Amino acid sequence: MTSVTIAPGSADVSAAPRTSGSGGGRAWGYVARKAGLLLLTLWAAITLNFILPRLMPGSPADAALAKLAQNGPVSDATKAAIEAQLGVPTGNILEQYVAYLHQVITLDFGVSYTFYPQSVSELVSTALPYTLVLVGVVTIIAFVLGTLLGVLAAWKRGTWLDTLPTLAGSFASAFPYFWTALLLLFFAGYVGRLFPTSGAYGPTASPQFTIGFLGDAIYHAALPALTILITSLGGWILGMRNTMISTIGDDYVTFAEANGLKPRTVALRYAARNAILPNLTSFGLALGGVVGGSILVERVFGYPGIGYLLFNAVTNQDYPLMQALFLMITVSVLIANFLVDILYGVLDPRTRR
Amino acid sequence: MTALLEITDLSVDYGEGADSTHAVNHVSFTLEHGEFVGLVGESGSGKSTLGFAVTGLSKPPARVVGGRILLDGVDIASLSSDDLREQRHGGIAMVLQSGMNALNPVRSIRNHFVDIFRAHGHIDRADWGTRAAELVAKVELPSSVLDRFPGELSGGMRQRVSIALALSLEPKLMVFDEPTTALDVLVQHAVMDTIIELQKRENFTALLISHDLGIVLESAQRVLVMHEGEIVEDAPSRQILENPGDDYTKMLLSHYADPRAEVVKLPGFEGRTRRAPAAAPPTVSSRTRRQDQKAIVVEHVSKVYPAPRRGEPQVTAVDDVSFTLEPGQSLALVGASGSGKSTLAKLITAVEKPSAGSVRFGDLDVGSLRRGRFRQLHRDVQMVFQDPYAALNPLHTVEYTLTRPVVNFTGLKGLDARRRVLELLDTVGLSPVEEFAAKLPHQLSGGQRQRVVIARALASNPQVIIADEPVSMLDVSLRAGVLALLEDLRQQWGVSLLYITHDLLSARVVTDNIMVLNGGRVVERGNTAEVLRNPSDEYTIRLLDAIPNPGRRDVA
Amino acid sequence: MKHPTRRRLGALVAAIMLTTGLAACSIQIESAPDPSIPKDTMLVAADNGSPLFERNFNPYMTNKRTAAFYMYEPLVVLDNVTGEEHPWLATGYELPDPSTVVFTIRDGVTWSDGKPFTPKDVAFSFDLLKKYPTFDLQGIWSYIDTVETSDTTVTVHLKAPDVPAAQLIATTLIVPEHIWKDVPDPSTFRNPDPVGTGPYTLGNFAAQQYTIDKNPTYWQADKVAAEHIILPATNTQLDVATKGYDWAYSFISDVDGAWVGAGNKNTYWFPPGGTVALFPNLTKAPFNDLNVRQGLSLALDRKAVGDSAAEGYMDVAGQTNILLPYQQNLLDPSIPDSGLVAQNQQKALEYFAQAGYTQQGGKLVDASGTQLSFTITTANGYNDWLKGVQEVQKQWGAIGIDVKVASPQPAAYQLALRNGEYDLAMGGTGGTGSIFRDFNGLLSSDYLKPVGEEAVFNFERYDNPEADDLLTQYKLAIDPEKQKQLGYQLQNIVYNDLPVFSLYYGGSWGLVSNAKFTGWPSEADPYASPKTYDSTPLLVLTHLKKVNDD
Amino acid sequence: MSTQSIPPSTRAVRAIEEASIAPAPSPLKVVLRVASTVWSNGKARIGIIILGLMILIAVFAPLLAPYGARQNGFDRSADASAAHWLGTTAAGEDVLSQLIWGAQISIFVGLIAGLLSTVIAVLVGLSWGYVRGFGADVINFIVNLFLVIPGLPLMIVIAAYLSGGGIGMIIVVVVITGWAWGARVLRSQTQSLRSRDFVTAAVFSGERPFRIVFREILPNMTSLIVGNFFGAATAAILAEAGLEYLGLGDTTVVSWGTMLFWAQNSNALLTGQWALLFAPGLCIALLATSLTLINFGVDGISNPRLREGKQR
Repeated sequence: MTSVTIAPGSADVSAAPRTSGSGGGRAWGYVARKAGLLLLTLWAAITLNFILPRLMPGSPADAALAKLAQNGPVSDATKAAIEAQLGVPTGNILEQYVAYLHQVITLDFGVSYTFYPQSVSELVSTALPYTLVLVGVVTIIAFVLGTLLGVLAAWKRGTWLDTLPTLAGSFASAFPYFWTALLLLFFAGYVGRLFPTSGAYGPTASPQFTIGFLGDAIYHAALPALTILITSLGGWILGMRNTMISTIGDDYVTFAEANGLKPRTVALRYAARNAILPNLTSFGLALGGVVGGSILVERVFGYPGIGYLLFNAVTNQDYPLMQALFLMITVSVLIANFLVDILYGVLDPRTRR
Repeated sequence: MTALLEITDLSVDYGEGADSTHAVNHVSFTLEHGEFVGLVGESGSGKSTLGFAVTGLSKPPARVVGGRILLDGVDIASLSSDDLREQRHGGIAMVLQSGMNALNPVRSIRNHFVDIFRAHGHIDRADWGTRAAELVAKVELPSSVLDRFPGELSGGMRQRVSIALALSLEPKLMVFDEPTTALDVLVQHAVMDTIIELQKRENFTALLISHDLGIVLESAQRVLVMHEGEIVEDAPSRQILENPGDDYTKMLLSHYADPRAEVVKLPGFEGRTRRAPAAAPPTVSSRTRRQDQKAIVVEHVSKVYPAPRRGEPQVTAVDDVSFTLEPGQSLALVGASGSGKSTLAKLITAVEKPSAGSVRFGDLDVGSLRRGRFRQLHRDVQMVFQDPYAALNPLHTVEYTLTRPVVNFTGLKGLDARRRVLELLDTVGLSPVEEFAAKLPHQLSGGQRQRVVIARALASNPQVIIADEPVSMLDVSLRAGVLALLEDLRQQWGVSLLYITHDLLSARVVTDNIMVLNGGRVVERGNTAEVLRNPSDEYTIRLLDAIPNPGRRDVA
Repeated sequence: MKHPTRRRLGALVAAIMLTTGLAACSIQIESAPDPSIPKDTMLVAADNGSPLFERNFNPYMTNKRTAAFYMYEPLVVLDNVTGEEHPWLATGYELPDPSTVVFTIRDGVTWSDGKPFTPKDVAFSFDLLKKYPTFDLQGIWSYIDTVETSDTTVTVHLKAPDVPAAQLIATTLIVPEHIWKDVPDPSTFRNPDPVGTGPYTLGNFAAQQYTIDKNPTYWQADKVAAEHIILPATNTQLDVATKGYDWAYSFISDVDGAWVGAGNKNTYWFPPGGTVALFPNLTKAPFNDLNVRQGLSLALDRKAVGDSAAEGYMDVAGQTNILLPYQQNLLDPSIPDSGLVAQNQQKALEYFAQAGYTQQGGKLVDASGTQLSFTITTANGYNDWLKGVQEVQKQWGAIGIDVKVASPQPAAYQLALRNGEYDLAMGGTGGTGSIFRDFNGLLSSDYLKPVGEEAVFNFERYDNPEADDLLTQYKLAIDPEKQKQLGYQLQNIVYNDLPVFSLYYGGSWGLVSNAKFTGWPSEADPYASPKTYDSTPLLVLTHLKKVNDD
Repeated sequence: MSTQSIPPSTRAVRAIEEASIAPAPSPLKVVLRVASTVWSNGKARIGIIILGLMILIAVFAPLLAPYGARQNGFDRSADASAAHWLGTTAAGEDVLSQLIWGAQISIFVGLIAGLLSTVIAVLVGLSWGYVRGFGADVINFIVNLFLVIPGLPLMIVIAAYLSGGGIGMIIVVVVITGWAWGARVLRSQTQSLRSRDFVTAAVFSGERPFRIVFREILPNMTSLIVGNFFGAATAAILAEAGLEYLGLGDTTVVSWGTMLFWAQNSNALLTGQWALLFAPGLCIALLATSLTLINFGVDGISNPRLREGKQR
């Protein structure tokens, strides 16, 4: 008997051969499923963002008054003037929710209490690009670099190429973000005067797409970027090293060696290629942490991004701004996670089944 | 003519210094060109370690500590890693035990071939596609598999692919390390046939490593028997079969028999025939037979699982099965994996609910039993699991494991419960009982664990034991003991036995009646000996054919 | 690697010792002015971006760029440190009766676009505030009935006799009618290209920094020394100390070491800008008992509280609601020791005894044996206040009172204060520059609200007909001497009746450099507050002199 | 291991002497085994030593600290001297004393928040691993939501609203944002364990579901739970420091985070008091590192491939 025997009616899914089907259709199904999940999660995050402030005591106008009152008592007229300027939400909770949803969809988050008459959307849209570029670029650099170092550490396990990055990485990733930032600021900024200490570009420049401006912007982003890199690199090294060590023990790596493949092929295309998959999921989830860390970093460096704005909003009790920023950060992370999911789908043929 | 492979005084240790163990101990043998040699041994005998050492794949903590491995006069152990890598083309190739996991899940099959071609450069880039198609054809796969990913192939197909990959190296020597162990019986058989065919056609030298003397004798011209790190016998297959020299070989051989034979003899079952149970000496302590014994009645039971994925058909695991297990009776349920036999066991034990039909135990309607009422059923219906390693919680002592059902079902407490536990251990032949009671599962051998599992099943003094492949994970030499224990329990205690297996030989020795399942349906039933000796259904015949039988093939 | 663990541990220990060793030596920051900034240009930390600047020069918005204060001027500049009035766009004002204010408008003033400044602009600006109440942050239209103009004057008729209101109205910033009348919606108008009467006009504007240039047609251009002023959006204290700033308004720790020590001819002046005080909730026992208030007051070491809060840079405040020493002339000389209350625990305990509280086992207990216990509420993030409260907690704890501290977010703090839902609360009082307003807000029963309803002033809920009577008289008093006498009486009420416990002065943190410009307000020459916002900088900017190269 | 089959016993049950009946061994052994596996890892050993030292410092702070945490009245912003090894703060407090006292809060918050989020993770993870169908989907969704929502911004927002809650509030906020990861890991482990034969066998032994979960499944996840605890504690320590640094915690207590907050507020860098900024940060980093290092050892329990040993 020579034909391939497949147990009929097998309930064992993994053993049954897959009918070829329409690979494209399945891929789109995967994307659609992930997109649906994204929308659902977005809705939940948006609603959470609506509920949170309403669970808490104190009205926004009071916050604004408190600030003024630090300089002296505030009159009734002043209070009325401020409340009128800010536009305090009205209506019952359901109406507020509907109005809120409408705001979110039209990206109209009202005016900022602190920076009146600037609208929240205006503030957010000036700040968002800086954070997106800073955090986005640095995180990707950190992920790629950390993953490569992790691959190397696992492949050369037990040597200094393993021990050094592992120990240094775990130590550096235990640094509080803001502390690393402060040290860099002080030594590289003020004592060494190597890098600018605040801002996203030179004081008199204005944003434009020229080589000169981009260079200036990169120069100003150097310290914040370095901070994020130092504190997040270790995590990627460790994560990749550990999954890589696991995959190195897998049979297909042994078999690839038995077949005499070149060590580089085995390390990269067999071990690392599989080890990167779980790390990719962690990457998506860790983004939230990096964005959080960037708040502290931006605060220290006076970097005009979302984090600094959020800090301002929180200290000024600027609720509309705070809500919009939290939403923006969450939405960005959700979308990044969605993209990571899609990338995962591209990299792992099993998800397309 | 010089030997292809010459192994002299090879030793492999695990670990370093004082903690090291000798896995392979001063082993020497040779392989000639074009020979098919089997290497047989039970788990822990060092056969796989030897295989890895021969192919230069030893990984820490395993270390080659002495000896030479000469392939065509070149010592593999002394090669640099680069030279070793290069010699893999035209040298030694290996097919791993778990062929299903030997393929990179994120690379297409074609790329697996391409990687090898690129690494050794022995095929022109222009010919890569045709060569790959040729190779998969050699293992009887269509060239369309080249564009598949491993996850899209069945286990058997994947193992064939890894054979084709090994073949693409144009090796002089192919080492097969348990190439069929993880596969289903019928698939096992087909893959082995392919290997034998290939070896004849391609004329490479083959070293087949297996725990199964049956498979080895069926295919190899010469057999090396390994035991505790040493080769205890090295002889042509026929000689091993007809005139084994070593005691160990003899013991292994004694566990093989043809289930179709008129009389089946296995160690522990000598002198017993199925017809005259009273003649056998009692092997378990007696207990009073339970008077109110009930039958298990299964009527028109079906089980349908929802489709694993949208757009695919639902899965019918059990399809309209009816039978009755009378008190004291033993019934074998046989079939290949996926035949529905394990699902049937779940239905009888209320782990799953039938989609249609009914399962009754006496007055108890098992099919509609609520979760909280399971004790009612499990007091009388107990289960022995397939994998003794998985069936015991690694953190609990034997005593804890056995005390729980004693407390739950008999109401005994404290010292009374403990006394009962020790009795149970004694019943299943684990003594000194106090010593075993204090042990953790990892301190026990496989056979001892299975005895603990059986003792646990006995704790509630059950009327029915359902044994799901109770010996398939055990070494051949340990199987007979466990089977004998089950058989004695049935005879002495009047426990009825539902014996689920794919192994027809064991079904033959412990059961009176048999049911053959295929695709969830009963295809054949009757007296065990009669059905096996005169099978009428084609599926039963295929199952019987798939059993490795040293005597079946004409050994060259 | 024989003992990798040990070696790694060794390296770790070495690293820690090295860093600890480094930590032992301190590093002095030096100021290094940017050489590209010319000598006639001033670098000022006055305006903070969010963190970027928005181009908003609408002087009536709270979030305008600070430099709008240097471009738009009021009729009268009121200096809140000395309480002095400086005639500005008005050459003066008089009250023919307590319900009428007549401003005489300065002649020869032009807008920076060359158009002349007229009384019509003043009336237009007042009207604008009426039309857009959100602009009326001072609430002047709660006093104004009507406004009339003539060629040289603006006459304001008040709804009721109220002499002190004149001052409030006079500080309104004036905008040009010819530009603002065409603005479709002034309430959201950001006035990106400001035209004012002030000493400066807008130069280069970028989101991280802008410059303002001297207005060549300014009506007192000869007094303006700095040709340009640079205002960066981020001014961290490190920046201020290291980058050669000329003027900053900021509290800096260890100002002698960090600011003066940084060189660049740095000096500082921290005059009082208000009184930081504890408001007792007078509707609640035991604070409604004067004996308890006396006991609490005498148990305080106000000097220690002020030192904790402001690192010793601010003076202890007298129990009079008057800022010393710059308002010394307004202080009732009969009040002993300028109103300073020294700590006297013995006497404090005597007062407590009269209120029925005695010390038992180190605890101050009432007749039933219950310890006197209350909570001080302060706002989260107001760190100087918090430091001060902690010191108060320690001092009152020393005589056996159980003091707890609550620090809700500013919004919740403000709500608690206004609703009277607290035991004792930190807060600021006085410092407006107007004696009347300082006391009116603190004592007037006009503002009295029951607990649970929001009060805008008089948070401690003080209710005293005598004080009300004095305040009413004040509104009618045009004669400064009469006002002064009324002030004396109000001070005595605060001193004797303790509606509030003054602690220490809230500082006006002026940091200046004499490297390029001199003539900054200082202890020796306290002509104006050193703050960089509001209209007082006009006083400073027209007072500075360039340092000569030779 | 014997290769001979063990012949079924024909012995009668022997009389069992009462004396030989000893109680079954305690589950303490399991814990000890875990501990010794962790200790055998060199990196973990360093971590345990650092953590142990820090806990000792925290416990014996009253004996070790030269002054009280809030004791002031010394020179302000003084440099290091014999009396004040690390100088003084802008408020005239002894930095070394604050550092020693501050260990209490940081370690307390880290361990308590780590413990609480682990407890929640275990409860959710276990029940989630047991629930099927719609319920599981709902939990899955909630857990995923908490996983992807960026933690620190959420913490900041919650802390901004829930002001003045002090240490308790910080712990609550850290726990709210920190339990999801553990729940997910423990859920998949629960699912894998509950399909094991020994769990089914426990059902056949007549065990109640509660006992199955807590005696059969839970003990087998010890290493994962311990690992999750150390991971959560690390995150909690860093989060606490971050929140306090931003001034969103209780700034009246002395912890490493509030030290940094006050240092930043009084511009310790500017006054040259950078020991004040450096030392608390280093302590936070060391504490967090120690937990991370311990987890190297804990990883080795659940994944033997990660155990120490030269490979390749």
